[in-house]
Amino acid sequence: MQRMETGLRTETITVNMGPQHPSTHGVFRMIVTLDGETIVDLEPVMGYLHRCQEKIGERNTYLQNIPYTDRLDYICSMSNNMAYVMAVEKLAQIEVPERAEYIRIIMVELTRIVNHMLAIGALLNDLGCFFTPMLYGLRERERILDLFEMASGSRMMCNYMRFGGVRYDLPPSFMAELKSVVAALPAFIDEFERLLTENEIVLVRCRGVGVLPPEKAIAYSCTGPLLRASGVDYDIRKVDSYSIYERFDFDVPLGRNGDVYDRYLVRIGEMRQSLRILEQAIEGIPEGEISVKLPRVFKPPEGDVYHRIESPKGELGFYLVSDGSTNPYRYKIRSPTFINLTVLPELCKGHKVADVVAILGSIDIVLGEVDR
Amino acid sequence: MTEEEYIAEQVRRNVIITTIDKIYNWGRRSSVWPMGFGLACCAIEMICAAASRFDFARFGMEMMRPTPRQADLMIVAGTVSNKMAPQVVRLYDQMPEPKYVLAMGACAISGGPFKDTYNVVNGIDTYIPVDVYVPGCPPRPEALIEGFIKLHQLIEGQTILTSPWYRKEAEREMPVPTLGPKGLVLPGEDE
Amino acid sequence: MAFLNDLFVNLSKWLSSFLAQFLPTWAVELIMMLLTIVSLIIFVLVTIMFINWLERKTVGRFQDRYGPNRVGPLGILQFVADAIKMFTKEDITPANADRAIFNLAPVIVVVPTFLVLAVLPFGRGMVAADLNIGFLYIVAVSSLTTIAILLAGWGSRNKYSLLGGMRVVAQMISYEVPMVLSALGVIMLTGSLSLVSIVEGQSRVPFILLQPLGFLIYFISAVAEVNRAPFDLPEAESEIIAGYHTEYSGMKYAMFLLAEYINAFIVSSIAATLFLGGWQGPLLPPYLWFILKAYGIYFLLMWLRFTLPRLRIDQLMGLAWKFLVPLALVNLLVMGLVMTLTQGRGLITLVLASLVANGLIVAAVVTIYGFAKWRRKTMRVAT
Amino acid sequence: MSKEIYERLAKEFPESSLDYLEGKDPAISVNADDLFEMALHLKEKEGYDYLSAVTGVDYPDRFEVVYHLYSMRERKEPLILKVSASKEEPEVASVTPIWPGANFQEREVYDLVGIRFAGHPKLTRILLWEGYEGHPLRKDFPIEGHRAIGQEEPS
Repeated sequence: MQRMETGLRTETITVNMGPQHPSTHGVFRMIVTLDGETIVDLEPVMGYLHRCQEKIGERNTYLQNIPYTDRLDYICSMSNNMAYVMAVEKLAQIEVPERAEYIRIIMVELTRIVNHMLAIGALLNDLGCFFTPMLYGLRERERILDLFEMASGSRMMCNYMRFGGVRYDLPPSFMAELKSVVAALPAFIDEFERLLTENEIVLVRCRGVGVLPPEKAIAYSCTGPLLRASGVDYDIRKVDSYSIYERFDFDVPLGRNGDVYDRYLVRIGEMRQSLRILEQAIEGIPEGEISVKLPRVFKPPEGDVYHRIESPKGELGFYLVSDGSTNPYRYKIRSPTFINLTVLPELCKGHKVADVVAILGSIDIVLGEVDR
Repeated sequence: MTEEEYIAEQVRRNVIITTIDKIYNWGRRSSVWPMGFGLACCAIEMICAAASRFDFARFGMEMMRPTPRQADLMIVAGTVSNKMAPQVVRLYDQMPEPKYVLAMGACAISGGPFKDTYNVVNGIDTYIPVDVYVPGCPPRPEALIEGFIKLHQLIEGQTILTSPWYRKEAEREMPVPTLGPKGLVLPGEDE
Repeated sequence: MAFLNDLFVNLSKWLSSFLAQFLPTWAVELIMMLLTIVSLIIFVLVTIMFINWLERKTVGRFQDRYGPNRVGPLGILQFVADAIKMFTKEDITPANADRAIFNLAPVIVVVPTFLVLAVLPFGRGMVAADLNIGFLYIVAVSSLTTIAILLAGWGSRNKYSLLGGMRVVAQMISYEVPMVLSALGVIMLTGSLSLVSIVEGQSRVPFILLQPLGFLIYFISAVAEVNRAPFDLPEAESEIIAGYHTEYSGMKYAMFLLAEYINAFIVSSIAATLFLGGWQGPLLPPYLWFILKAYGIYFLLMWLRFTLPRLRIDQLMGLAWKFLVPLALVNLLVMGLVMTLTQGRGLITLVLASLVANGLIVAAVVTIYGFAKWRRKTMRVAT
Repeated sequence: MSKEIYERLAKEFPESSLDYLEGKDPAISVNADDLFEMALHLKEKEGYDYLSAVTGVDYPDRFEVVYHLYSMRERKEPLILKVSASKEEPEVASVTPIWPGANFQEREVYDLVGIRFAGHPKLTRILLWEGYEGHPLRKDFPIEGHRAIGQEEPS
């Protein structure tokens, strides 16, 4: 019963977006209360893809959990692998050979590029771009997936990393192919930017929409590009450096206004920085062992451990409790997008329906990770 | 009627019907519009199948309809959780006949790696009839396209005479399960 | 060549004189009228088939794909297959829908499209009914689409449909104003509302040279009128599923699809008629020129659709009322001034004067816009 | 690691029973009653502005909630708080008023482990649905769920 002063009696309507909705990126549901086209209230509902990952993690042995981590954030399986194996390595104090570290960095940074391509494509899809930017992103993604397939044998669910290294050494032709992909990608990112960055409609749709002030971003535990677009310089690769990231020279792109447009710019910037890391990794990768020998029955010592990495979507952490047996006692996944979603209702209030999908797209969720 | 006349009559009728069938099936086969509906990991491979390298638009399938009312094919791409299963069944019921279901990936077929856990349905064929199964975890886009071709063959083999969807008595609506305190409950079951 | 130029006109003349040998005049006229209608319907169906195929192939090329290529050569029979499928599909009326309205809407939506075709001049002498108020008629009839879509949105009893229906009403009513205002410039130039005389008035120079701004405004509002991207809010897939036709299936949905494509084609042909000289052109037969120009503009529509993201509803309304309507009014005013000042001084003076005037308007707009942007920036710094 | 903070905290809250737990990631064990006060102190005075993760663990003798704290602005070393809750009536104070980012995580812990958070603005199930029996991440809950307890597959 708003706008009584104008003499018109209007009522709010409740619209249910999802779980099957073209732009909820899977099976996410939002209960939206609308006044005309303006959002009065929004309630996220999740759990439509709850696959009991944490319970399964307790049933499996440590090794068996690696393929399950692939299916968390199914766009960036490599970085999920890395977070989990590093947590277990921390638990069992396993040293990783130099070459394996380099291979991991190469894979994870490729994954970051893949993820940001898809994230930008999906964001533009939500803005109504009729798939074109999305398909351009997918076209380049295929080339990177080919690299994954060369190394691990699988396109998406790579299952590539092991405790103390990686599963297979790189095939002979890998480095040449990688070099050509890395050489070709800047041109693609430039093309993307030419299409979108100065596009007037993209600007009016994205600037000033879904503004997240830095204090709020920190209070709501946001991580990843969502946090950095608000101008908070917090990249775990820099702050809490893991693996061999301190050897590489790269910048952390930051936004200023914390709106949808800045998140887009941060993602573009991160793709360029990942390319820088890749170039340095190609230069520096040594020959040598790719993994250490572990006992056939792997039993880490008792204790609990938390390890986090900067996954493309934010802070991905694994909290493992070991009771000294072959399976984890507790296997907790701290997924970035689940926690980034906490701030969604705050971001959306007062905006239009069309902005909700843009804001959701700019948070870049993957339901496999949200619901686990 | 002599035997020859009878045979001639039958042949004539069959010629008409097979010709109609041919056109009818050709039309349906060449324009299978999937519902743009992804559940989990497999949805990404489904999108890849629509993208430049694999491009299922070649078969006239790129019209991904966002609403079940305009779709012909439901690609169950991913794990169906207990919470999602009622929605999937309802979407199936909302699709107009003739409709087809393609179960994509191990999860939709049997529960896959998540089989026998407390919130995962062990295969969507528990609740809705599935026409084509595409195994894999996730299936590669080539496998999905192979599944589409199998679906085309299935449609080719159907005839308008015996098709169940134009008959009044054939009720193809599937019962929608509800969320009970211990899992999914079909209507009519205890608790 | 002359034979080809007037192929259809001569054909109809020959046929009517042939029929006149056996039949009374009224019967001949009736038969000719029916034949015209039938040929228009055939034209519509062929156009839809072709447009649908063209659009799907073009989007394929835009996205580095092939597009349909399995049915017929290059997949050209794709729409036939789609039609067979859609006509044999189950027709669902949702239990909660308002039955009468729900079933009426798809019928109403195709009527205006066919009515508009009656006054389009496809070639020299190729017009079903040369109304002297042709343009007014088009404006009046095509607004019927709004009602049909609102009915569809309301009758479905679905919240997404309702939102889509409401968006359509707001959008189509808003954009009709700049559309008509921009076309008024053309009507001022010819002094006639009849489309045939508008085309004939462009025998020496197409009006786009006199009215580049008018063409631009017309084109933008026409894109919005037919709900094409970047103004496709009523059926915005990523926001409100499929908008007003969310609940429609089978044949009824096919009706909406048909109306959508043919409306887009019609606004392209009207733009070609008003600004590009319609069927006027050298060498090729007139009807071919008409079709080429219409498809040229249709290609622009597709190009926009596959490249640009969508506007938001408030930005959409702002663009119409705060930008296009004032601009169209200014354009009209300036056009009137130019016409009065250059009266009797020949066509070349008129063309040059209008180009200069249009250039001045654009320069003014750019200046104001740049100034506003600069002010906003300085104010942000100040705060 | 967090030894100094532990000592500072112990000085600040003399009457509460803090404990320093050695391990790969040293942690501080906190009494459930003092959690809210201490969390507030850590955020306001110590600069721990970022709550990374809230985890519920079902141990044989107790429930435990683990908080992973970081400081985004001051980049301090991480701090891990552990709070025990009883097996019968597990309840812990909610830290959502202090770190709004805990909202969904506490709902998740409530949903899957069954620990109640007093003072949470909306403590409902988040991944499973309202009315579901049991809390899956407890050790006495079979992985097959209620299907294991003799429920037939629907045909």
